[in-house]
Amino acid sequence: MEKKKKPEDYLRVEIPTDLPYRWSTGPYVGKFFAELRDNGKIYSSKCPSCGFLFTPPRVVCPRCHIRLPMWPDWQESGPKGTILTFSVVKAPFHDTVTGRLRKVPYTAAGIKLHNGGVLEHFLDEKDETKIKVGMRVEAVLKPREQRRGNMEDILFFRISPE
Amino acid sequence: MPNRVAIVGIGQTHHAGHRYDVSFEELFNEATRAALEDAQLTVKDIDAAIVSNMDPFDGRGCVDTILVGESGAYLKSGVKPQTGGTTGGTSFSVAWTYAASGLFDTVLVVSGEKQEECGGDSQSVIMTAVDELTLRPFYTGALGGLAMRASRYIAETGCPEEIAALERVIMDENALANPYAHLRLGITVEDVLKSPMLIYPVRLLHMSPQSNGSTALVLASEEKAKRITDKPVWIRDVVTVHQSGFIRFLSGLSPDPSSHIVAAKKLYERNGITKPMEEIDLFEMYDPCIWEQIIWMEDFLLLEKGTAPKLIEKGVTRRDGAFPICPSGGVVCTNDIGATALTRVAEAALQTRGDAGEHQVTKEVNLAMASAWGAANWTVLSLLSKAID
Amino acid sequence: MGKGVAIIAAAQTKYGVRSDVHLPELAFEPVEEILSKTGLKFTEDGTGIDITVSCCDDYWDGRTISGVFGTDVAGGNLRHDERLESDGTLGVYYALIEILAGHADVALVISYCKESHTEPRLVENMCVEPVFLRSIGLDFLSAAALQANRYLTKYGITPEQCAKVVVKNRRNAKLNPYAQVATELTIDDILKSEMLAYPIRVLDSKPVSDGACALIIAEEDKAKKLTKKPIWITGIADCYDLHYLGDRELAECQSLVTAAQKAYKMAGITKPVEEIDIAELCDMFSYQELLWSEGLGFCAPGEGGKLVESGMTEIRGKLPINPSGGMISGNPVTVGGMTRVVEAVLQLRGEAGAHQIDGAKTAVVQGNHGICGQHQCVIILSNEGGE
Amino acid sequence: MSEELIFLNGRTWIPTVYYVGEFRTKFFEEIRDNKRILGVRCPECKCVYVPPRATCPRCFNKLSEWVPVGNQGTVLTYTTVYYDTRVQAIQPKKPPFTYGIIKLDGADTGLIHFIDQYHASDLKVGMRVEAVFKEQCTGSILDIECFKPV
Repeated sequence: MEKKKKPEDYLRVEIPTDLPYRWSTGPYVGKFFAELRDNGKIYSSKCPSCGFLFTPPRVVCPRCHIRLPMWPDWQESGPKGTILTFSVVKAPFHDTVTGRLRKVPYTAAGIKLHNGGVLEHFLDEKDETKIKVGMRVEAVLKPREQRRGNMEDILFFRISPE
Repeated sequence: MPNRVAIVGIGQTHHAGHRYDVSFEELFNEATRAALEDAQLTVKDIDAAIVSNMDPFDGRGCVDTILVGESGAYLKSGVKPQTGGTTGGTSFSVAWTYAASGLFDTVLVVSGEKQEECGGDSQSVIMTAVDELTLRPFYTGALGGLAMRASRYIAETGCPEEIAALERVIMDENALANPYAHLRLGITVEDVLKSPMLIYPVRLLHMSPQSNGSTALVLASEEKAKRITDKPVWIRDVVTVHQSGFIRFLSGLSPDPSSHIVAAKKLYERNGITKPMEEIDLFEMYDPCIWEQIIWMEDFLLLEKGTAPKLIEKGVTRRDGAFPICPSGGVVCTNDIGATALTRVAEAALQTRGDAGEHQVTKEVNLAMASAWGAANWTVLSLLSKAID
Repeated sequence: MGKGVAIIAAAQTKYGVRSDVHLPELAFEPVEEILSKTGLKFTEDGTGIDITVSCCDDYWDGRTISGVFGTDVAGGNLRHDERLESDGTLGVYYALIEILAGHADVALVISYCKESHTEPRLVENMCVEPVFLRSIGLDFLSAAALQANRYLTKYGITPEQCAKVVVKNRRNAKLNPYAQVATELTIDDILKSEMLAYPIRVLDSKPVSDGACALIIAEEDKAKKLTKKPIWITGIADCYDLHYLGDRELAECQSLVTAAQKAYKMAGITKPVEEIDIAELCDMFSYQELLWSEGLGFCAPGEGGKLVESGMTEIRGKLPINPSGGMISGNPVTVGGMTRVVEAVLQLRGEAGAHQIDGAKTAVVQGNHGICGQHQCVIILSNEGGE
Repeated sequence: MSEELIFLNGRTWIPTVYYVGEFRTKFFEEIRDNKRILGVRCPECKCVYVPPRATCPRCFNKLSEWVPVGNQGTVLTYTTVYYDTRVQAIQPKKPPFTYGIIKLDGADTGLIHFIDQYHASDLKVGMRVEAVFKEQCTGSILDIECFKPV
């Protein structure tokens, strides 16, 4: 029987996919970022028809299919909230933005914000046994001078002392 | 009354962890040839070709145009659907619609994936599927969502881990009988229970593998189908239900029903099915993880929550059971993303025709169902039958 | 065709570099407009929109399964929403196929693309066969230049004749409020503009563009109820050519010829120049309007240059081509073909405003997808008919 | 509008790798070992394809008959590229450079590759060119360095 070939025995052409993007953030998420950066505030918008809360605000309600309110018809939310779901990421993978392996572990959580919708962000706790759905958490922001107008102006959420 | 359409040709490649031996184009061509051969047709008989994959896994865009020479689409019609994991199901639905339109009599649909060409890191590809402005930094991998659903199910129903292990072993037994399946392991319940935990409660052996392969079908309108084959598999209906990625995700415990339930209800209502488990003979489900197979059994078959584990224990889902699920071994044994959902339809059709070989189910199959899952929990649900009406 | 199918409403965004909006917001603009125009809703009871068909592309959008965000815009939540990676004309075709198959009565078709947020040449390089073409850095611009040179050389088409297309279309664009670039140019301006890839210069090619379109397509009975001015699809066909450019005779466009012949046959058109009042073609590059004109049978092969010189294709000529200004005045890829449909609908409804062609009854639209117009789609529209 | 626009920089980086497949590998081996270009012939339409592929796109026959084609050929068309893709170098050569579609002697289809000229006066459709091979072959179409005028 023929000796089994190894992957490197097969001819291949390596050309990475490498595409740059420069995202416009628009009047919804963009304005949310500006308020987060300039005033340290987290805003949500509410569908006037079904009452669903969107954090950050978005253009259209998926259910009612109507345009959602624009600034300034938004409501201030958080910084406190509760954990709705969470996941501790342990397996590294290539971050498509940096092209490098993501540092693990990290915890991502869906946080139901006080007076707002659900925001996905980091949770400052990597031990899953210490995290429970329903726990109260609080947003920790970067100092004003380090904020750039993106999601990472919030450093992470931390579990509030009971 | 829409025009009737039948599956008249079925073909697939071996689905494998690696297909270094062939190019992407040759892989799709293998399945295309197999389906044409099965239908005893040549490429000249084809009016349109629906060609699809999930582009970034293969590092190519516009693959319908790249594959023209290999799919037989030269100087013909066609289009490329892309709906993530659902792609194969969507492509089947699109091909069904083409063949029912009266504009095309014979339609080829070929879907596939050469996942090894993304450099082995499918997580990074899926990272680009989430919102670029607000979600990418916090991406948890495809596993996160599956694990959350499974842990919630366990919390709600008390389903023991042994049930998942048992069902996984049943799938392995099926795969061992299916020469085209990728993972054919010969594992025991013990092996599954001891396999490494990825994210609680999902273990390595619970998850679908990364496969490479392609599947193709030839569809034909009623008159054509009757001339082509004496064993047509008729397409009763196909239902597609998408849902918003944001509302599902951002509402966490969403008040909205899952797209699987909405699709199943619509399919049963349109086809006068009141007792799906009695009226339908088998189900090829898109089960990305064995836990999902258990949970979605209840969703698709409109069962009461927590009843699936008992059915599994009783052997209902086995090849010789009352309601076989994934007699091919399912997605937990084979997952070449673009092809996966089309393979479900192909396998359901083989069973309906009685041509599944060693993994043919014991009972007679008159009505078979196949599902597709992908993107933001999107669903395509297909119903196939032996009889035309 | 088994039954009449008509376009009952059309909407488009203003084209340009739309840094002011995120992609879903751009896509929602024409959808919002078309819903408010028609009063249609996403219902399940057969009184509204049955299916949405979206055309967009993962690499252009920078997002795997780009349709995921499109679902919200497309009204796809818990509904039937289909997503194709192709030019918008193929979306129109698929909506018609859904209707003819009896699977839907009323369809919303949308297409969107934001070219300005990425580097077009890099995206196009992803869309060619990797071992022989991606490896040498080929993209759709350098490929088009190979086609242009072959076409010009084989038939003695001159750069001046190509430039004349640009002069004509950019002038037409001045009459179209949705057009991106509307400038009075001279042939000299074009011939002196920067050379990108011989023989294509900056002004021979379309600018980077963002935009979106929406259409509502319905079966005959519903179309008649929903609008007083349905625009009937009387002929439609698509066709693939081969991928490797060296397999094709690039100076011909076999797939367009095939698609056009099928579409004309379906529409009962035997003398295109006599029977068609207006044509909207995807002129991403100036030579393409000439080459596509030949493929559509407006003149004999190799006569495209003379066709534009004759003045026949001017806005007040016998067969105006691209009175909207064409893609060369700025439309994004994947959207471009659907923009042509929107423009043809406006013309046939008499709603095109300053660039209206009086009395236009029949229009032909051409869309394409892939390298050097590899996948072609031809649509014949008419304001007369219904079967 | 006085509202400031916020942009985010993004990127899609995936380590894609493309397998040539055993069939087409012969094409690259022949270049490496014998500095010779091969095509494949369709048994039905007799068309000789370069680049090679395993299926005749017209007849759909499986192709297996390798035939040597000339290292010289005729330029069907060419373009000299002046633009730079700037952000990342997908272009293996620095502009200005020239692509040509070259119909090699004995082949029925054209191969796209570089022509080592970029002055308009040195280029002509119909001109004869010859392949220049690299010393070190890695199994890529770039093992052909370029084509130069004969």
